[in-house]
Amino acid sequence: MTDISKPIASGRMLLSDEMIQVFYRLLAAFLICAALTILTNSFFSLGNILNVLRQASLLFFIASGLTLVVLTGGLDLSIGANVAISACVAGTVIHQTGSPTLGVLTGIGVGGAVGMLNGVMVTALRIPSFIATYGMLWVLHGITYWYMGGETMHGFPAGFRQIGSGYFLGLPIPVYLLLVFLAIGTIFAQRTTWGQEIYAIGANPVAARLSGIPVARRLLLVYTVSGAMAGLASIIFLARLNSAEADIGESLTLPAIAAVLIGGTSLFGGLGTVFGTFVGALILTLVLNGMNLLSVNASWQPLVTGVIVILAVWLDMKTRRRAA
Amino acid sequence: MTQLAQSKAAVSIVQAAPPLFELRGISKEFPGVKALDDVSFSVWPGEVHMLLGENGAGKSSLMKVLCGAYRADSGSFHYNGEKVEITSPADAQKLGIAVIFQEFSLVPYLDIAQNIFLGREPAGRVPGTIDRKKILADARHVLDSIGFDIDPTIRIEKLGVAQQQMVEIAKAISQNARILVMDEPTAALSDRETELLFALIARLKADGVAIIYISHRMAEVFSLGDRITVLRDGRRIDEVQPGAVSSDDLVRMMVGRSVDMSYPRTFAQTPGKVMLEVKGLSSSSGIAGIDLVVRQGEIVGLCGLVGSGRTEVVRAIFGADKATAGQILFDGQEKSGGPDEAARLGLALIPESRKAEGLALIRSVGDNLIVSALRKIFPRGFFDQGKSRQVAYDLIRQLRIVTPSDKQAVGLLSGGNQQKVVIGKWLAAGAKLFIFDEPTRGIDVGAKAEIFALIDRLVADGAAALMISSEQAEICHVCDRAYVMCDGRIAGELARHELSEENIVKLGMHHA
Amino acid sequence: MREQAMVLNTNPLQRIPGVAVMLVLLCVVFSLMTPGFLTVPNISNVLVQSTILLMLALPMTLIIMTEGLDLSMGAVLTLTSLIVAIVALATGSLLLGLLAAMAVGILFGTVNGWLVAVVGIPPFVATLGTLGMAQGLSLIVSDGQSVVGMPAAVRGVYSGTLGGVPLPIVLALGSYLVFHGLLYHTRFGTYIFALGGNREALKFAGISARRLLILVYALGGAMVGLAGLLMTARMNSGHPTAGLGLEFDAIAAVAVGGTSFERGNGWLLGTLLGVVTVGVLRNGLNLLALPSSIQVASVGLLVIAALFVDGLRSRS
Amino acid sequence: FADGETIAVFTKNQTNPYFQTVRVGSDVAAKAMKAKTLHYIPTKPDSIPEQLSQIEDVVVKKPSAIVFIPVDYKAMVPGVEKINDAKIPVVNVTDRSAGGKFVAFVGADDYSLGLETGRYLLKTLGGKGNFVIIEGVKGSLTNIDRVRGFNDALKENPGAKLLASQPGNYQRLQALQVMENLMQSNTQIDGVLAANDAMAIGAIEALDGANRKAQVIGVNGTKEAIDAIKAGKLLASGDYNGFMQGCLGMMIAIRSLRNEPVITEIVLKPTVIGKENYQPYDVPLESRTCPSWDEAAKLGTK
Ligand SMILES: Nc1ncnc2c1ncn2[C@@H]1O[C@H](COP(=O)(O)OP(=O)(O)OP(=O)(O)O)[C@@H](O)[C@H]1O
Ligand SMILES: Nc1ncnc2c1ncn2[C@@H]1O[C@H](COP(=O)(O)OP(=O)(O)OP(=O)(O)O)[C@@H](O)[C@H]1O
Ligand SMILES: [Mg+2]
Ligand SMILES: [Mg+2]
Repeated sequence: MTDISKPIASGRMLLSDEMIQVFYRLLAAFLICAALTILTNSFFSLGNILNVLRQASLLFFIASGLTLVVLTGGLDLSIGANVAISACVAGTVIHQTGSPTLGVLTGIGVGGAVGMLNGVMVTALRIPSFIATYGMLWVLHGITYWYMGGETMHGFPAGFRQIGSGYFLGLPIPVYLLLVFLAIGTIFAQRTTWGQEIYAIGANPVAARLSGIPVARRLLLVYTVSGAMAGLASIIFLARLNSAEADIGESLTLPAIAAVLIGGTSLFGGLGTVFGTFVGALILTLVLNGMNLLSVNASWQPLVTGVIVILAVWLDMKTRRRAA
Repeated sequence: MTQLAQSKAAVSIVQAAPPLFELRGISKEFPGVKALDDVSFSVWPGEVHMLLGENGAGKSSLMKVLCGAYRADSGSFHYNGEKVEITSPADAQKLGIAVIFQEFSLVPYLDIAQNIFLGREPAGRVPGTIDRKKILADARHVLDSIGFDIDPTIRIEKLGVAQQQMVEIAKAISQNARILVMDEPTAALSDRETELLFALIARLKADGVAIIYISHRMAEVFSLGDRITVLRDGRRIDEVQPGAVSSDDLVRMMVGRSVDMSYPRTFAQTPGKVMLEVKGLSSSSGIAGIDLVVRQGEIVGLCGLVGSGRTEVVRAIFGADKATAGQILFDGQEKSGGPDEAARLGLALIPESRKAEGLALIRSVGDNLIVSALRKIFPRGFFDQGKSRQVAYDLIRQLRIVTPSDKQAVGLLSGGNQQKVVIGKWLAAGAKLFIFDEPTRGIDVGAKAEIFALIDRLVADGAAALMISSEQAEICHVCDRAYVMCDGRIAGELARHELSEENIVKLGMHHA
Repeated sequence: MREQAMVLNTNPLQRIPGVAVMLVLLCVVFSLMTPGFLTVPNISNVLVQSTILLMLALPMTLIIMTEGLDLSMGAVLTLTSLIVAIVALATGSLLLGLLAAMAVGILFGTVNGWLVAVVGIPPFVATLGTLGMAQGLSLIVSDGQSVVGMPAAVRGVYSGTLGGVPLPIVLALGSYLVFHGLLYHTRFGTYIFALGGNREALKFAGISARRLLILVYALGGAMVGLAGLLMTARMNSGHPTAGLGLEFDAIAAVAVGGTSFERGNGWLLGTLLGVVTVGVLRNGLNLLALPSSIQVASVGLLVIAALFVDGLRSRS
Repeated sequence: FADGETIAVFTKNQTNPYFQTVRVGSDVAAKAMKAKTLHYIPTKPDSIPEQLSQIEDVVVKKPSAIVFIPVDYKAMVPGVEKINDAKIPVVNVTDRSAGGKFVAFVGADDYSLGLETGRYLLKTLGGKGNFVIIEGVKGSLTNIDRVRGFNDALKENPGAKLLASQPGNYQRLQALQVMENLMQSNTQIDGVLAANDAMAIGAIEALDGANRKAQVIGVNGTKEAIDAIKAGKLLASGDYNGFMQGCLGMMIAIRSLRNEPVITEIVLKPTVIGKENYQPYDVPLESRTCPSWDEAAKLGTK
């Protein structure tokens, strides 16, 4: 047993677990990059790297909000459906008013409102988040299908589309957005009292409540933020694809969850980082990019992704020292 | 020194036969902590061997090694003089070792009978099935044998803490163990159940069962123990006879210095202004018409039997349970919100169950210490790691929390140190009214004295405290006044001069 | 004096589970609104349609009770269904097809269990990974094509009857009874409660939680193999996307049935009711021919409503 | 004759605009003939078990006739047989079912659609250049034939080089990302053959994003494709003509109920919609009209 007058032990303790985790993940991403550089002659080019970053950014926007939800020990299965409905409503607003600003606000607003509804179900109605958001997923799909009536919406103003496909100083605009939100997310989670409270809630909601944290309000905030991020992602999708359709985000929910998990956030809450999620999104994108560059048969893609998810989390377990 | 000579003689008689079970040179290291350091320990049939030590001294760890839950890094086991291996709980069971754990090992959604015989279910006719009739009959038999009258088909989730502890005991007894380990078995029991347990221990002793008993209660140590082993910092300090030492001696061995256990208090001559006033409070959990007052500078006790609703009262005051009627005035202001409002106003609740309600076990000691104080320390909402660690260091030092680092996950601390962390977080938050629900449950004597000294300091500095304790002696020692509860109502109030165990019991009894 | 446990709900109405309320409500509404609903062929219809889901939901209940989850079930069902089709096509033997499918199902289940219990990967992640693997393998073994030309016996499994009762119902009912016996009357079942409720307790009782967990997931795999046979029989062919997403339906049915996602509190009969409720809802809406978008939303609303009712109950 | 029949229309999903055109076509035809339509669409897009359940439920409800697009042409055969057993007349539309008895089949020839649209692209580019194919959902009937048509069109031109053939699963986003990735490994891409319009538009967005130019073709003739052709972004789209398929399927179903003569097979000839002939397609779906029966009869192949 150690002397209590010196609470700090070895220097290793100073490097936080989270940082070590993220380091391992960056290493994994780097290894994939190295492998692809050797295996293909087109991977290692500025164009392709920007390309990967831009694709990763789409996944990251959805996954970053989700990270907060997962940190509280919850899950949001409705994000994909939320992206779809936000995109469709925002698309209509842009078409009707011609104002991209209004459209952006609408998209984020709709997304945030959906997220808040999720939050209400989880906090006020006390429905487990997995079920509440699964229910929400279908309700949103239903509304979107009805609203779109099987049609798609396309052709948005060129200025608006810059958000998704434009460049600034040689870098795609989504990449700037990615950096901004990465910074905001990291600061929010690590450098604000709200962030600390969110970790505390995830680790033990009962104790958090009895410690004076307004748990319901923080959860509401987290679900709303997650929804708003889905709304933001829907705007980027809209601008990138130049069209809105009812199934726009459908295929994104599981990859987003996978990105969060590969990024080292624990499904039981209380452990993880937003930066880890970014690296998770990057790894997933790299794998898909690599398979395209290598012209891997499409049948193998889900299999490879599955293996990667398991390997990444296994690596996480191996390198995590902290235990309950 | 005749006393000592006598006891030495007694020891040599016992040691004529080989011990029933012996541990030699056990060491066990966890990352950053040497929990056990070359500890040897033995028990003879028919004796109660007390295991004493501060929180975190390694008592539970030693018992977990003994029952195969942990594997020792080095050392050996000897049964009836022969060397044996214990690498899993199953090995220990085969040797006839049963354990009553400090943390319950019961399954909430199985009934009492299924829990008692978990892993040892009587086989039914079809392979794999369970003979339901037999398991119920056997369970009734075991429960009867310990004098616990309850229907064995009730699910554990429906039981209170004391009842769960009794089931835990029944489970250990049912194994017909030769060696029975009890890790703080009375911490959750009321007097009635404690008496039942002691009678049971006497019977087992007569049957030649060897009992290893861990407790922080000095009275038990002397009344039950045949021999005492003291651990400190993972090392075996000494083995002594209860007749040969005083409790001060034991405390000195445990803590390494002397501790004043009379809990001296600077009783406030004139209590200050009213800090908390509760009028006619009822809540959905079954309490009704609670009236109580806590003044500045006071420590007010809340006592009663287990299940009398004390926890429910403080939960309702803190806002953890919704009040259905009545009024709570704090500092003259009406309080109606949840725990967050309570914390903001300056109330603090140190809950009954630290693991479930007090701590985020996977988070670090530092994170847990700071969690209630976030708003106070960082009013602008921006969190600063350096500042937060500084606050945490100060608390760790002030409360003498044994931890390798402020980054250690709090779940890895010993029980007593975890309790200190729960108290510490409210110190950091600068609370004005501290509500303690069994603050010393599972806490060693040294820490207990420290905690009482701390509470005394807090109230002397203008705070106030409301304290629940099942140890009536504690209430009598420490409190200015006490309310006694019975069946969800306040049965009466006792002033300082009326405070005695007798009076508390009298008021707390059920009246027809 | 005999000690009592706390008796929480004195109002008997509050003790009726949400799922039962939902089911009765739906049945009443649909019988009033469509004449076709309360007829023998239609009821049989609903039940037959629910069988595959029930066969997934039963083991899913046990898995959820161990604080686990199996997201790979839908994808593995797709794979086992393809295996039934491919083997039956190649050998002409239904039995061989079933055996091969169960073997593959058990293999996947065991891998899931191994990843969860031995490697220690959270179930959500482990089975998300195997989901991808099973989906990939389905595409690879079938080359993305449907497998057709089943021997006649295959079809009979879905359309045949035993003593007038459709064979799928017989199979599903049999499965339910087996699971019920397993969960409530055997050691294995007792230990499942302990796996979720207090794993330490098992350890101290000298029982290997690892073996048990692997067994639970493997049992799930076996059921998925059996369900694969029904699936193939139903389509009279194998198809590389047929079962995708069914795991979520199964999880929803389990949740609607009142099994809690923490601490091993499971209710098998609730799962049965949950599956039937989902089936009745879909069937009734089809009979009413409501717009499809309403149908899409309805299952979501059902799940939310059932859990809300359960939440109301547990709060009082 | 007795009108007011109820016709159940089965389509694959609510998300792909193509099926909306079929639904509108069938609605327009039914309205003209004073019949009622009921639409059955799986809640999970293209779900086989769900469509099977819907068939089972509908058989209980007994509509007068059914217009049927199987979500999978092989897996749905038992469902069709159930309809047959219930003696409900059924017309097969779009994807030709591998089994079961139908009053008629109405569809388009995916192979020649792929071939003709591909040829159109190659002719525009002078029969040479570097090409990529973006495939739809692997194993789906439409995809197999369209891609075969694309490949044959490429093989007819020795100067054409196929760089890659990757799946976009009929999804815009996937096609966009596949295209982005393919542009990295291929510095010169002259033509893109996408198995549907959504993927074609996705590929165009990718090209625009990278400031690169290539001629892109799609299949389906959806509204957004027409707009893109008008804007000069998309070279051409093979007309799958869902509206017409919906019209014809519904007309045949109702006529067979009324014991009027029907045609048992209509396979619409491929039309490639390009800059020169898009105008007739540039009108809202609802205001289009179905052909008269005489016109329809001329389209018949059997
Ligand atoms: N699994 C573990 N991992 C790391 N450290 C541990 C673990 N279990 C116990 N320890 C540490 O070992 C030491 C001894 O703990 P133990 O639980 O044996 O104390 P104890 O004497 O039972 O204390 P208490 O009276 O508070 O119950 C403590 O410092 C504790 O933090
Ligand atoms: N043995 C019991 N028999 C019947 N009801 C009980 C029992 N134990 C608890 N309860 C119920 O729970 C309520 C109080 O539980 P609890 O044990 O937390 O009370 P407490 O007075 O705080 O006791 P303690 O703090 O010693 O645990 C009682 O009002 C009663 O309804
Ligand atoms: Mg201990
Ligand atoms: Mg209590």
